[in-house]
Amino acid sequence: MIELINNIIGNIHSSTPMIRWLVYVMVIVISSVIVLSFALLYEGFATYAERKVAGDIQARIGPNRVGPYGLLQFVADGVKLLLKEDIIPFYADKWLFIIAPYIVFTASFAAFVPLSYSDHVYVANMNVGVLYIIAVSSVVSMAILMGAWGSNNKWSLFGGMRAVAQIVSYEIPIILSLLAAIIIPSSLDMKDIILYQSGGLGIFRWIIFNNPFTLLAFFIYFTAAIAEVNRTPFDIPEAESELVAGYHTEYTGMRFAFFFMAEYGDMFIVSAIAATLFFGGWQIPFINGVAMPLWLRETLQVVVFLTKIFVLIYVMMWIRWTLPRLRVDQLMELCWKYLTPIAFFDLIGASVWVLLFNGKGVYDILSALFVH
Amino acid sequence: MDAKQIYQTLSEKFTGRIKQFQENTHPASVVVESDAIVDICSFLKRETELEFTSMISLSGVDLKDQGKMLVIYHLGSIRHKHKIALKVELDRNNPHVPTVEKVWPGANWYEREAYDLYGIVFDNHSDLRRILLPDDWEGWPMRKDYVYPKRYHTWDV
Amino acid sequence: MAVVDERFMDLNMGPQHPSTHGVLRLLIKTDGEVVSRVTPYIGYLHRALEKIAERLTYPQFTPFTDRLDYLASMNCNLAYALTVEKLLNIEIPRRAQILRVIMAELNRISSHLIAFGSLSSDMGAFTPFLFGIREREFINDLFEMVCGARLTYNYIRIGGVAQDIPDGFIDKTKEFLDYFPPKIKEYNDLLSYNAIFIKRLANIAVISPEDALDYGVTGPNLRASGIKWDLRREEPYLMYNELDFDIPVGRGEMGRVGDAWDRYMMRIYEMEQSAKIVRQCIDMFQQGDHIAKVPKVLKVPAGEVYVRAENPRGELGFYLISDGSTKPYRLKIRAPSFANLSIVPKLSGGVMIADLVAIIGSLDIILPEIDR
Amino acid sequence: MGVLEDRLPENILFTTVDKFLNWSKKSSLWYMLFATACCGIELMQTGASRYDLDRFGAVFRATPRQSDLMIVAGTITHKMADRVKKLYAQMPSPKYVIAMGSCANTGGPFYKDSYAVLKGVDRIIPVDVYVPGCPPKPEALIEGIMKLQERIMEKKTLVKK
Repeated sequence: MIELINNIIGNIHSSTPMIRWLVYVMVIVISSVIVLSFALLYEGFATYAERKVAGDIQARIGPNRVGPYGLLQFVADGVKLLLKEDIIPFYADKWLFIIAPYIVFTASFAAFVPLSYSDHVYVANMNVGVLYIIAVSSVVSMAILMGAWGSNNKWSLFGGMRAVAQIVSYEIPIILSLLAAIIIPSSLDMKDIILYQSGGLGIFRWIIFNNPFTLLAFFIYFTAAIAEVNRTPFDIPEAESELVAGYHTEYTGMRFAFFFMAEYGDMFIVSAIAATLFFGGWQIPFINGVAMPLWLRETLQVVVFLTKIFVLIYVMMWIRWTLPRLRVDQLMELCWKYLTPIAFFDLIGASVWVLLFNGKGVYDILSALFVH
Repeated sequence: MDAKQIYQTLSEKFTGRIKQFQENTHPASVVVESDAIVDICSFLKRETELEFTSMISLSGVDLKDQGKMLVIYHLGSIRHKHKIALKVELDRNNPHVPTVEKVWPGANWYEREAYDLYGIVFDNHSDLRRILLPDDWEGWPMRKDYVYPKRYHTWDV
Repeated sequence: MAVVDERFMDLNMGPQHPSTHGVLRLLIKTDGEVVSRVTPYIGYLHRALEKIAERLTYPQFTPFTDRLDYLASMNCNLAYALTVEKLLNIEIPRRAQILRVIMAELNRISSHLIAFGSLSSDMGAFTPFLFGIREREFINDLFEMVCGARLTYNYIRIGGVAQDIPDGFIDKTKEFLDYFPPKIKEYNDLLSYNAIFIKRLANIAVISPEDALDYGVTGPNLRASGIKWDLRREEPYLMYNELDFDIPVGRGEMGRVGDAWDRYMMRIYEMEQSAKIVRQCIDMFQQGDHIAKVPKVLKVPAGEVYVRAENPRGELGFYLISDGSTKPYRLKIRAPSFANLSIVPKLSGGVMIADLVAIIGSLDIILPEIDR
Repeated sequence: MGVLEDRLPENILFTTVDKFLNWSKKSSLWYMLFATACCGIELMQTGASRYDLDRFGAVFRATPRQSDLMIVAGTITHKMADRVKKLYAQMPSPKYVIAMGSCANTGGPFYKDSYAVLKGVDRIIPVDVYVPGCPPKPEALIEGIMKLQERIMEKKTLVKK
């Protein structure tokens, strides 16, 4: 679909600037609508899935009365939140309070753009894709602080301060561990990274199996990523038993929904990065897709990519409903005393590996050994 | 040590300040002068033979017919496993007794409670405020002649 | 006007806060995350039980003791019945005694389950809470069999118990005793020995034995500080002197003796012991009356007694002054949580806000008993 | 939605839309974690494994700002009453109140002899559904919630009243 639009743009290069401009706008609007509706649909189902997974772990059933199997639960929740009264507390800093949820949501939504869902399905293929996502999702912390400050509520402020401290700190191990993975394909372009991981039965050339350091990098990344999206055991910014609801304590209705959706959006993004950088993105395991018709291959690739993401999201939910939460100083200790030094070491290790073996992974080396 | 011996030890040490020994209560109680309560309590806590390490409970009692207020200290010892009750009789119109908060810090809240419900004033108490009822509540509800209020803030009681 | 200390921020926690276990209000002076002073404000559930006691007859007050500590209604019933019986000087039939012990110990288990669960949810792990409730429902079923109520039983009456047990109760109890001990292992695996949980609780809010005695702390909290003091053993009532059970004391397994983890673990150990007691009681069962002959209009001889019993939360004492009429002249309730909470200001200087939640949770206070 | 509320004529389209809106409101009753006394334990047990309020789409929220339903579970004393009013005011409309248990309904066993208990939470905030019992069984609370759902379905949002 995106390909199609790209083709149109290619064909109209000769036409007048006016039409070209119009088409560009149209393309942006259409792709935004597609991605937005995908994101909203995903977020809806993610909340449903979270409740079902929680129910499963906690010997409950979870939603099952609203629609078949409770599947319409998120529709009801969404519409209800839309209908709620919009309260802006009297002492709130009105402007900050109002725009914060939108910024949070925009930041998490913007990170959907450079993802590569299959060989041909993507919104924009940027040569700085990974960097872009990291940059954009950093805005979240600023917006959270805006909302927390704007609420003029002490609990919110605590939540906001904690969130910023946490997100800013954990960005370091995230970036370091991503670097350890990125130096293998030597590209920031999502598509390049995925293409690098083709072959090897669709599994063994995944970057996670490239060398021991990338394997370690994945675990560092995943731990830090859970902290980045504020989920248990790192959910101290909205720790329910301590801070009531943290930075969104004062938010009602749709504004709260934006924060809520942003959390699930962020989960998708961090999982998508992990899937892309460590698990071969949309590479289909064990099946050689070259012989397939294009539509089948593309569909399969999208399904495989989303499956990888959802497995990671499921693991996050599983962790959330199992572990207690850390204290704020222990959280910082984990980041600065353990994750960051290990990530540095890991990055150096990965670099040395690349130098020593000329960028080849374990699979390449072993297969080269057996062939000769 | 049983209650009788405790009473004897006390009456030897604090001659004239121990008023009465009541054996028929459970645990047996010793009625003492209100001024002497702090000395007696710290003696009871300090003395190795007695070692009343903790104050189990402190209760106020309103003896309206006799025009008196009682404060009853239930004391217990973990090591010697004995109990005793100390009683202090106060004037109902102006109940005053020194605090034993310095002896057992746990007494702090019990005394506040007795103040809250009976209006018994504990002299030298560090923080004598109402504890259970709202600060703007009127009267001492556990007194026998307490009349229930009709309205509180904007609603009927 | 009060002078505002600008170094500290006043933070109001409660009376409606997820982790204050009811309607406790804490006024916290904080310097960032660090708490400098805590002032508890209680009385939001002051229902004037002591005044009510003076206006009702002795049997009429029994249901109110249910509402004293609703998590351990049986134990409260028991302590009240023991107090009145002490003045009445009546002999309780053996069968009633056994029944009382069974109910008291089952209720101890169900109360500790809530303590376990609520502490875990305070620590951010919600799942163990639901596991605790799952087992609690089993005990609720048992109680529902004997008295028809799930929470406020009014089963243990002056002179014995309200009615004899129905058919099948013994079998169901045995079933529970087989079902329950493996669950304790599950709790330990899931929560007690979880690294994060230990990190959150070990060495937090250590109560020294001296402090514990000074503040009149009793029950599991006192035993966690290393003092072996259990009224079931020290001042045996009913038939506890015939039963074989251990009294767990804090050993400082994960940190110092008397820390929050020790206090938590006392409850786990005590649940095991209670199950053991119930099993012995079932073996001792014998036929007989379930209630002694008590006159319809109960006139209690004049006198003064203070009777105490070991409740799940510590020493529950009733100080009863009778003037020989049908109504108590004065009934003072010595509630364990009242003393246990009064130590909080002492414990919480210099801890973090998250620790404060751990302190409240590990002390296992319950508000109706504090406020009465 | 303030612009459209109570403005539209009653016809097949708008009543259907109304029905849909009501359905969404009733299917997502997030209740506030507000428990004062004994009933609070039953409320928790209702939300827990065996009864599982989440089946009806009802989950608890810690903050009043995000709750639709306040289940007043337990005794409200005079000291607490002002806080209840405040919490109710903090909830965004449409908001509903269930008075759970005798104490919240009328003061329950404390009606006659207690000086400190508020005799019915309806003296300070409007109540939609009363659930009797001391404490009510979880089944009773669930029925109360279903009664509330029925009442929500009868309400009109967009259509002129």
